[in-house]
Amino acid sequence: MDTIKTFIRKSRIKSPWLLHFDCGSCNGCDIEVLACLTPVYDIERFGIINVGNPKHADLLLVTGTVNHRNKKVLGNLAEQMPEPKIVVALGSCGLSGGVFREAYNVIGGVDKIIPVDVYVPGCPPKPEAIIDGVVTGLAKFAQKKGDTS
Amino acid sequence: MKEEVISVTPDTLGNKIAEMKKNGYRFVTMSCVELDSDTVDILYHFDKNLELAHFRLTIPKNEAAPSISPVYFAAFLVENEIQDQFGIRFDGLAIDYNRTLYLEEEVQRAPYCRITVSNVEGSEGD
Amino acid sequence: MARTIIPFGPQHPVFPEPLHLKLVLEDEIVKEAVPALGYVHRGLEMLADIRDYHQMIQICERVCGICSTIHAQCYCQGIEELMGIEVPARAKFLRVIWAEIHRVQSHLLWLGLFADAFGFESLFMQCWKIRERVMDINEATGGNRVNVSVNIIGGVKRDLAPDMTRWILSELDLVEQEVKRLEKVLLHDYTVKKRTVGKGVLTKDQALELGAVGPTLRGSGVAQDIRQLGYAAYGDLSYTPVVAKDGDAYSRNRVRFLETYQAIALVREAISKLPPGEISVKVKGKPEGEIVSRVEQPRGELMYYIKGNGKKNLDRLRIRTPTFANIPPLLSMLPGIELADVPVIVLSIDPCISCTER
Amino acid sequence: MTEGIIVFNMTPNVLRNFFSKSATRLYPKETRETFGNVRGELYNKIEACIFCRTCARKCPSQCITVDTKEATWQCDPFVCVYCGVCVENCPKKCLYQKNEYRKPAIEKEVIFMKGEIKKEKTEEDQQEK
Repeated sequence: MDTIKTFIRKSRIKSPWLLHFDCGSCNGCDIEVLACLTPVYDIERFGIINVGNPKHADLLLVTGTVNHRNKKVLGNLAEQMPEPKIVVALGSCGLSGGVFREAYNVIGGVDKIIPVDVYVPGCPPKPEAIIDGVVTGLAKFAQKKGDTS
Repeated sequence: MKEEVISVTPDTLGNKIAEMKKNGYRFVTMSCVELDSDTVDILYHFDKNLELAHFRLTIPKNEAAPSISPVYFAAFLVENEIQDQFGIRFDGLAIDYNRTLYLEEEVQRAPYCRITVSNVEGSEGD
Repeated sequence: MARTIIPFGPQHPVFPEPLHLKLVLEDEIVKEAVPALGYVHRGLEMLADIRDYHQMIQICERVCGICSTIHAQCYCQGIEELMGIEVPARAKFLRVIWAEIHRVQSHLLWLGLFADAFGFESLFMQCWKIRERVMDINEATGGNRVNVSVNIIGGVKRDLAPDMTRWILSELDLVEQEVKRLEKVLLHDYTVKKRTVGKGVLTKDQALELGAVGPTLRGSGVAQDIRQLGYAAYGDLSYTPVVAKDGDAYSRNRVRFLETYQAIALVREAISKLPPGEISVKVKGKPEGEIVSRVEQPRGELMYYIKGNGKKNLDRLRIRTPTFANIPPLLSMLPGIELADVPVIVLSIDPCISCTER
Repeated sequence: MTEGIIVFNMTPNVLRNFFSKSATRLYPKETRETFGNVRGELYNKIEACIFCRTCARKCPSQCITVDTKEATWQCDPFVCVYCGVCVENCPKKCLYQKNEYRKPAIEKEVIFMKGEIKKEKTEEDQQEK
C-alpha cells in the first residue's frame, strides 16, 4: 500500500493538473494562460494538463479581480480541490485589483478570499512568467506534500 | 453631439419608438446620465445605415420610466443595467432581473448615483 | 415532457470566461435561454470620477484584453472630437495599423476557440500557433503582447521605423500563408460544415431588429461596418465589408475567416501609404460637451458615449460593447437547437464577457 | 468542390508540422531575447529623482507613493500595470522600465527607495507648484 501512496504522491508533484478560473479579468491574462497551453509555449511538456473539473486539479490559476458575485464561485472551486493545493494569482488584477481596485464592484485581489501561494505580476504576465509562476508553485507544492504525508 | 437630439417625454416615447421601428432603425443602446440630485437623462441611440439618431428623456429619479423592451427586445439588457446602476425602475421589462443583473441582492445603493436622495427607492439601505 | 433547467457555466471548459446561461431543456432541445451576468462586472465606467481623462485611456484599454488598442482608439477619438483636436495623418494611419493587427490576432484566437468548441483540437492548436507571430508583432511594436497602449489623446505614442514596417510585412506574409493553408479546413471541411451549417440561424430581419453588430450582423447578409464611416484613415483605404448570407454559425465563421485576409491587406495598404510627419499634437484644455464615438472592433460596433463638463474628470463615460449588443440575438438563436450545439452557437457570436460587463 | 464530402483537410497541415521544426519555445532551457522596447519592471534612479510627485499623480492605477519631505519613493509592483505613463511624464527621466518582467513571488513586497532632497528646484518643479 505504501508504494502506491508514494507513487501517487510523486506523480502529483511530477505531473500537476491545472484548473484555470477567470474571476473578473479583462481576458488579457486569460488568453495568455491559453497561449501557454498551445504549441508555442506548450506547458503540457511538463506534464501539466488543463482540466475542467476542480476535483481533479492540484493547481488553481486565478486571473482577474474578485467581485461580489464571483467570490462565491472562487471559494467554491478552491474548496472542491483536494489538499494540498496551490493557488497561483496572475496579473495585477489578480494580485491586488490593479487598475480597477478602486471601482465600486471590486473587492480586490484573490488573496482577500482564498490564500494565495504564488503571485505573478504583469499586466498581463507573459507566458514565460506564467510558466515561471507555475514552476515556483510546484516547488511549494512539493514542500506542502512533504508536510502532509 | 453632432447629430440632433430629439427631446421626448414619457408619454410620447412609446409612439416615437414605434415610429423608429417602423422606419427600420436598429437599436444601438441607451445611456443614462445623472443630471442633478433629482433628475436623470436617458438617451436612446438608434442607427440606420450608419446614421445615428438620438432621443433624450429627462425624468425624475423616483419615477418609473416606460420600458421599450416590448418593442425593441434588445433593450432589456441595457434597461436592466440602468436599473442596477441608477436605481431607475422600468415598467414592463421583457426580462426583469430586479436589480440583480450585475449586483448582488444585498446591494441596496445605486452605485452610479453620486448625489443620493433619500426618497429614491432602495437608497435607504445605504 | 418534463422541463429540465441546466446551468451552463460560469466555470465551463469551453469558455475561458465566466458566462452563465440558464438553459431550459425539453429532452435534448433548448427551449429557452436566460443569461446571468455579473461575474466579471467591475464598474469601471465609474472610475471616470476619480481618474482624469488622460488616465482613463489606460483603463479603457483594459476593458478587454483582446481588442485593447481599439477601445483606447475609440475613447481617444471621442475626446479629440470633443476638444476639436486634429490628429496628424501619420498617427491616423498608425492607429489603423495597430487596430488591424489586433483584428488579425482576435480573429485567429476566435477561429481557434471555435474549432475547440466542436472538438477540432488540432485546428485550435494550429490557429493559436499562427497567432503567436501576430503577438510578437504587438510586443515588438508596442512593448506588450496584449495592452500595446500606443494611443494617446492627440495621436499615438510610438512610431514605426521603416525597418520595423518591413519586418511587420514579412511576418504578416508568413501569417497569411499559414492562414491560407487553413482555408480548406475552416471553410470546406466536412467536420466543420457538419457542426456549423444551419446551426443557430439568425435571419437578416431578426439581426436588424435585435440590434446585432459586427460579424454576427454581416453573417446575416447586412453589409454594415463602422469602418465605412471612414474614421481614422479608413477613408483613404480601399475597404468593403465581408458579407455572408445564410446567417448560421458557418456564415459567421466565414465572415471572420475572410476578414483575417482583409485585415492583413489593410495593414499592407496602410503601411504603403504611411505619410511622413508628426505622430501626435499637444493637448490643451479640457473636454466639454457630449459625443458618441464609434469604431469597429473585431466583434462589431463599439460605442462610447462621453460627456465632459470642462473639468479634468469626465461627467459620464458609457461603453456599449459589441457582445452586449450580440446577446439578444444569441438568445433568439438558442431555442430549438440541441444541447450539444450550445457551445458552438454561443461561441459563434464571439462572446467577450469582460467587454459586456465592464 | 462544395458538394462532395471533403475530409482530412487538416492532414497536410499536420504532416507539415510533423516534419518541420518544432514551434515550441523551450522556455526554461532557452530564453528568447526580448524585444528592445518591452515595458517591463519599473525602476527609479533615485539619485536623479527630485520627488516632484508627477509619476504618482499621472499613474492610472495609483501604485506610486512619493513623500516629498522624507525623500522616499515607493512603488507597489503588484498594483502596477506597466503602462509606462510615469516613465513618459518623468521630468528628470530618472524612471525607466526594464525589458523583463518581475519574477513571480511568494510574498507580496513593495519597492522602497530613499533618496536625498535636492537643494535647487528645477523649472518643471516650479511649474507644477
